Amino acid sequence: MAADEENVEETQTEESTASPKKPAAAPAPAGHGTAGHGAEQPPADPLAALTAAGRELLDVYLEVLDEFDPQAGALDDIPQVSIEKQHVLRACQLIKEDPRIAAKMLLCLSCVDYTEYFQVVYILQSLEPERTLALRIDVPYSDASVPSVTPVWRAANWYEREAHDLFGVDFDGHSDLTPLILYEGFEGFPGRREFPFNEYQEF
Amino acid sequence: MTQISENRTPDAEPVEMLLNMGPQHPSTHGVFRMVLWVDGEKVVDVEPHIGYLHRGSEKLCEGEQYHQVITLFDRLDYLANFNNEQVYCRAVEKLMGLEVSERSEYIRVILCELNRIASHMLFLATMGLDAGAMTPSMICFRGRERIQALFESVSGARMMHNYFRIGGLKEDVPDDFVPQVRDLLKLIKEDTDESDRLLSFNEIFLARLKNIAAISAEDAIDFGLTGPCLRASGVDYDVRKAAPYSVYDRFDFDIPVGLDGDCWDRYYLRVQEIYQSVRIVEQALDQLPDGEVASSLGRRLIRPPAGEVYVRAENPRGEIGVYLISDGSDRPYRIKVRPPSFCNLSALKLMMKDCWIADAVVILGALDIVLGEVDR
Amino acid sequence: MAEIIIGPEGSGNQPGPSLYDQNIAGKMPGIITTSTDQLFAMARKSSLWTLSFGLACCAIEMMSTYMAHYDFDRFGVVTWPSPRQADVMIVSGTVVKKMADPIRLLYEQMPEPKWVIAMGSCATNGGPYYRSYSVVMGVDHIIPVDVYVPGCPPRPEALLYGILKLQEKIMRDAGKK
Amino acid sequence: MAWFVFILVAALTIGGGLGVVLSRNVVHAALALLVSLIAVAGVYLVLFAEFLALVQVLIYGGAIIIVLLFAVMLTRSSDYPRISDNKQWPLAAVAALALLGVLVPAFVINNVAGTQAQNASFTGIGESLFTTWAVPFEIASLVLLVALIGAIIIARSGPGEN
Amino acid sequence: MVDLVWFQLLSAALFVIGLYGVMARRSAVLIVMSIELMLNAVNINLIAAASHMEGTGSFANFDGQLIAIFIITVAAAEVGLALAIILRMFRNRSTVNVDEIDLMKW
Amino acid sequence: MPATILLTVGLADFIWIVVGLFIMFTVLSVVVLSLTLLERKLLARLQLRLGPTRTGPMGVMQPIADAFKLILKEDIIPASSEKAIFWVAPIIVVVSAFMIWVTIPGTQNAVIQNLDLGLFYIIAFSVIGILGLVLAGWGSANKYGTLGGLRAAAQLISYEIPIIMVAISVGMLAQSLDMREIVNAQGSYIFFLVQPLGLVLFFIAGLAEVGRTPFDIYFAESEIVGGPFVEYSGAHWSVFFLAEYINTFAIAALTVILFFGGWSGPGLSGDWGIIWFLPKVYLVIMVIFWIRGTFPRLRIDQLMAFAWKVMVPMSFLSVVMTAVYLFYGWPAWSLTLMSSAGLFVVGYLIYKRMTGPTKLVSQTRIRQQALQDQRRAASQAPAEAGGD
Amino acid sequence: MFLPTIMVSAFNPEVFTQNWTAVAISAVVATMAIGGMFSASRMLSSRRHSDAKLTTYECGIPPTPYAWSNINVRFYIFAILFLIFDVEAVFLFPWAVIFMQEKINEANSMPFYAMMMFLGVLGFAIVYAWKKGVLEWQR
Amino acid sequence: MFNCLKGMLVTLVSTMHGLRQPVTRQYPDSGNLLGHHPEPTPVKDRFMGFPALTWDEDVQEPFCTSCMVCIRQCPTQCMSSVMKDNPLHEEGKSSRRKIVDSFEINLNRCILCGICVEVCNFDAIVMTHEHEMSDFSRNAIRVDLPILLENGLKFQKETGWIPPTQRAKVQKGGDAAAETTAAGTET
Ligand code: SF4
Ligand code: SF4
Ligand code: SF4
Repeated sequence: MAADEENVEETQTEESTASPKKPAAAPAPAGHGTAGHGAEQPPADPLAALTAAGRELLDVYLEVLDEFDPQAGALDDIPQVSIEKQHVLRACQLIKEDPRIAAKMLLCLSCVDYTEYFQVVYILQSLEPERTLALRIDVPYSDASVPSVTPVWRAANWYEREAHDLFGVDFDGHSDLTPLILYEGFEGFPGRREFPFNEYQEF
Repeated sequence: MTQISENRTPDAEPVEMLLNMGPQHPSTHGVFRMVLWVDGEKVVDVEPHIGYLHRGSEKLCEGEQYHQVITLFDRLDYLANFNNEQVYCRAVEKLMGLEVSERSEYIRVILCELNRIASHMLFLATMGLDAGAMTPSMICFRGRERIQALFESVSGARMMHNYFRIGGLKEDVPDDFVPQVRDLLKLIKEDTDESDRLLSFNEIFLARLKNIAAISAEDAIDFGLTGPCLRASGVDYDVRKAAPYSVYDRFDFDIPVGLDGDCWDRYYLRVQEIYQSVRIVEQALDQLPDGEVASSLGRRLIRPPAGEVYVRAENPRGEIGVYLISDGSDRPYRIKVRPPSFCNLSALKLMMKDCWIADAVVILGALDIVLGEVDR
Repeated sequence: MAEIIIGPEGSGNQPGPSLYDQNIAGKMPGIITTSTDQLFAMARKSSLWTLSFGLACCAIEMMSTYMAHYDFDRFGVVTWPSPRQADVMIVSGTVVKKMADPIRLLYEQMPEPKWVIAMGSCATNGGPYYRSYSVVMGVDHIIPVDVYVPGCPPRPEALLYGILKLQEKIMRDAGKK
Repeated sequence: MAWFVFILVAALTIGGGLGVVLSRNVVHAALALLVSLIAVAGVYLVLFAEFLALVQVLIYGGAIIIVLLFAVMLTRSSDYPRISDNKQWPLAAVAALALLGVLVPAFVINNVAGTQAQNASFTGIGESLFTTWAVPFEIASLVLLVALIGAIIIARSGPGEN
Repeated sequence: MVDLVWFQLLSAALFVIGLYGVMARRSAVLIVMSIELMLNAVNINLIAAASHMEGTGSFANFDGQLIAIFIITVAAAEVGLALAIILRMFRNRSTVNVDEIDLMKW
Repeated sequence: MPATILLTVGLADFIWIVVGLFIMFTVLSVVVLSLTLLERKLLARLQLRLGPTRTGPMGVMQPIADAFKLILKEDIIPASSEKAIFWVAPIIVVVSAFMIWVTIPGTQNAVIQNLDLGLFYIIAFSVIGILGLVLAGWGSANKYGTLGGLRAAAQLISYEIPIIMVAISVGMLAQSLDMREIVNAQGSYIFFLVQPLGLVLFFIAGLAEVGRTPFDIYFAESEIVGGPFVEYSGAHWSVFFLAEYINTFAIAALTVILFFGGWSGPGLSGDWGIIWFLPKVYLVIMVIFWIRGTFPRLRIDQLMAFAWKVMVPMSFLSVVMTAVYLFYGWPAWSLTLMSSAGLFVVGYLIYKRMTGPTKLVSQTRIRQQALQDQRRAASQAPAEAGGD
Repeated sequence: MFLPTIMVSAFNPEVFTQNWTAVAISAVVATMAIGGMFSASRMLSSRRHSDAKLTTYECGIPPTPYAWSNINVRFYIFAILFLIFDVEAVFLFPWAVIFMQEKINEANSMPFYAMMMFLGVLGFAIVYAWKKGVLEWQR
Repeated sequence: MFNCLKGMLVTLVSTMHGLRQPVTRQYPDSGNLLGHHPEPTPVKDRFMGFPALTWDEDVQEPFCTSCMVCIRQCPTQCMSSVMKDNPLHEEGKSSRRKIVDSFEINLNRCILCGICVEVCNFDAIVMTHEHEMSDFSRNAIRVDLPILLENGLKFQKETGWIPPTQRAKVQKGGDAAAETTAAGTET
């Protein structure tokens, strides 16, 4: 059905997009690698973008999560901590319950595919005072499973299902990882980098 | 009598009926589908199904150049196009450390607030329709049509504007923009007043909405509700105040909050937010500076430095967050959107505990979801 | 669902006869003269009831068209929630693969004669999402389409124009016999 | 003419009645009952009892059928085909026929010939009802009350279900 | 001109049909329906008799009709109660089959 | 009274009845067409729109086109439906709707057949119509249909009671159930003046009977997508549509006959009274449409509670009032007084039932205000502090 | 004026017959008209069979099976209430017309008091139902 | 109850208002018994309809040189074009060395974003006010060069289009013209 000239054109145009861009203007960012993974090759000072308050918060944050061997970092101007994935549930409980942070709200749970491993980034929000935090864990491709944080925040429920759908990351302890947004019988994990673009799954 | 009930066999338990609403249903606001377990007229449980509008935007964004992504963001939350464009542009600007001229910031704020009004008007309209009243929708759409006419004269499109640029705007607003907007605000107020008079305190409407799906602040926070749905529960959390972006810290406006967190609060809060947005736009018009609006990048291809940002903004439906990772090439490495309606919708199960079938419609309507954003 | 077969000639890619023509051609006895046929067509074209059915962004513009400023009612177009009472399906928005089955079923559930308007570039062609893994490249891959209304989203006037086109088509089809 | 009407309504009545007892689908049985009851109203009309005919339509055709339909809907209809008929239906048929055999001769033999159908006017019914029949009338109200109370108590959710 | 006997025969036939239904059917709801048929047969008989009788007193020939009205009243009450009981039964045993309902087990 | 011509009708009369019925059908069809057009036009105007304009001059052909189209449409009988019931339900509905009109007079003589028990007859047959809706919902074997059918049954039977009661009190006032006598009895004063409560109850219950907003819950489009009609298409569906409008017209006509003196009016006599009658009816219908354009829809429990806790007791009261007034031979204004008092009670009950939310709303407003003030104060304080 | 006047009288078999003939014919004619409409539609409409078309509509999802049992018993109670009040109306209608005549003609106020009692009893019924809470529709 | 009645008052008032002037804009033509007259769609000045190519009146050739910039930048890849040597350039009439030979836009897929106009360095493409392009088949809305040029020419004529690069020179006059066209439209 789709094998009309429409598709022929598509492949052509796709090639043309893939061809090199006009050389006009790549605003050359000094001090940054041209390619690679933002988190893996940290800029000179990972905490450069943090404000003073942010640094303070980061210190508190590290203190709270002390037992999990946290790595300090920053997501631009958001204080960020990386921990091992097996601690995540406990850590999240701490983050939510510790009065110094009290991140009551899970703003965003995002999964990023860095081709060799995933990163799951939790962006958290405490309301009083209003502060934002990030928590980051690495998940290897081979063992793509993370403890679910649904016991901590119910908001995580759909996020995790979505991440499971799109990336194939398993969330241990999640009650119901049925496909949320993909249709039944969909093959593959479209969120992953290797998932081809023009994959028109005929149907 | 008591004996009878004691001897009940377990299979005599009334079986609930499975009632399917959506994906094509007049009041699921697009292609949302929910499966209700109903017992008579009562909803016992609900199972939401989404993904009927999953267009793979996030994945597509990875294949588009930075300026092309704007067009996709336009279509994410298709009722708040300017707001979406703005948050994306801010994300890239933040990544690149770009400064945006004052005038563009003001124009962005004006347009975003107008878009918020337009979105809320559509909400009022659909809320009326869900509750069975037709006329308010017409009145609200009259207001919305006026706003869209303004948008058209500014950006050239009624909905998918593609007007904001990374670092500025596509072009300056037309010369008569300020008087036009001032006229428009008056009309908007009139329209809102009219629909407010017509609907908000109508006894039937109140009876339909009041005390329906009331959720507490704790639950709301736990489910990650944002925007009017959270504020209706009494939490005055609004990104425009909590972490002022753009030039929002220069305006004097209130954040209306509800009390019970029920559907009527969610509804009325939005009515009030329209007035607040009008206030913001009025102030912004007063303060609107002169200056250049075009992006300093010109037509150059955008290659932000490698890095990642998370940018938040207040959309009509709640807090939108854009988590943008760049690897230094001309296309984003990954874009993750925190869609407000996605989280708002996830609390549906909680809200629809023990409601009527008729309430289910109203509850969903009061959440004001946009499927384009839920499914992305 | 599997047994629903929609022939390629129906799938609007070629300007072939639509499903509607074929039925009438096979069914209508010859005694019905052209003028009655045209009378019927006039009744049909002035009372196009649509399935209230919005898919995506285009649905918002479709709603605008129903509302006071454009007033679809002027053309006799009203909307009914059930496909059983609908004549026209306005596919307004992106057709996602997950949604394709429901759309096909809804289309099938509409009584004859029925028409489809593909509204917006998504419905005609995939639009901005044509490269996406989950989007059907045009609703004519699953159901026959009579009128294509391009635009993203089409202005309400463009949709009205599409309805006028459909009316034209209905009259033309009736006149052909 | 009167004969024609009578035969028509009698046929409908009997046919409806047979439909009730023979149909395998309980909803069809209800429909047949409706037909039968409306036809009985027709019989009343042949007898000049117009008020009774309307009462028949209102109470039987409307209310009782609706209540019956509710009861059918409230009970699981998937059960019905399975349990439509008893095994003792031949016995029932024999019994019924026997009764018919008794009744028909009785009626035929005791035929009161020569009398003619007469009207009972609406106002006459009213007058009679509220004077001579006043006590049964009051009792009827009590019957209704008791029926209502009983129905409420029985049909309401039991204590375990609250 | 229809004689009284024909109405009586009609009523007899209806009554017999009702009787058969009551005895032969197993679904309680259908039994109730059959009972309604029998009641109607009685009503036909009453009204026919009443309207074929020469009035003796001033109200004499209304009596049949009035009794019929009372029968209808009682029938309504009966239907209401009977079906309530059936519903109750159904909710407890999830069947309306009279054979399966052993009252003693209640 | 020996009846020699029992159950026979003269041929002339017979023909006259048949012709009259056909005339009635035509008139009713035209009325239904006009009503659909009127509804669309009026609603459009209420909603700042134009309504149909493009079919025929000013859209007057619109209903005809709709009707034609519906007949030309395929009608689907779903496979899983109970076919017999599915088929028969619309017929029951529309036939009972038509049959009511046998005895609703347009003028003294413009009636097919005047019945002594007119009012009772109308009520008896309108109950049959309810049955049709239940069967329709059920026969379509659709969940929405079932829900809709049940809702229809619950709603219609509940509102039938007030209608019956009000009809009885009107019958009492007129001392007759004959529609013509009822109108004639309003020679000195129309019953609206003595029984305003009855009018309000009748009108509200009538709205509910024909399923007009705010009582359109049984086919609520935004909830159960058309309820009992969801599976119907083409001619079958149009039959429901027809019945709905005939019933609307009947309710309006009954309202006019029972409370507004029917065709009586100054200046016209005899059959010219129809010139008074039709405008009155259309006015009532326009009020119905107006209400439709304004109100949202009730929920089923609210609707039922309203029926049984307000409408039924009040309609009982209206019967008792009328009886007492008649029995003791009080002057007419006393009934007016009592009835108005009853009306106020209704108003109060509505107010009380709805006042819960209203109170909550006002509380919400106050507390919102307080919160906002507090917040503003709080936000100003740090700002000042920061400024210092 | 433009229609022949129809005579009204107390009871006249002729009028009676005419009345109910009209009613019966109206039913027949209405059924015929609707039947004619259906058959016209059947003849004129274009139709095309497909299995999917005959499936039950359920918002675009293939219909799921369902059981009947779940309809709420609350509906039934309202039906009973309706039945009771309907029966009551049967008594009310003749009463409404005659009680004044009785009083005037025969100085008999019995019907009035009888009915007041009747209404009192039924009033109690509704009060009872109210108190029992069946008029509330909780579930 | 009072609010209900108030609501009825509101609708009544709006009906009265609506009787005088409903907001409905009659597309495609308004009319009554006495006849119809077309009502033009009041699009705004900046309205972005479907893209079209412009025609250089000075040298009677398209502006487009088929440089493919727009084609690459289009988010939906809905265009394609072929370039050829410009015969007029060889004749010395034109400054364009290359010229478009064929150009096709699949307007079905175009999302009216205006990016092509923005990136074109030759003022060769415009967003016209054309938006009524419905057709009966999918491929009927793929337009090729002649139609594009025709549409563009129409647009140029209607709006008095001045190439943006030259617009700065004639700023004042051009804007005034734009004002007058916009004045007729209602808000
Ligand atoms: S065509 Fe455009 S506006 Fe319409 S659904 Fe697709 S993306 Fe949205
Ligand atoms: S339109 Fe402009 S950008 Fe596109 S090919 Fe032509 S000259 Fe180049
Ligand atoms: S407007 Fe956008 S989508 Fe359309 S051709 Fe131009 S760049 Fe492509």
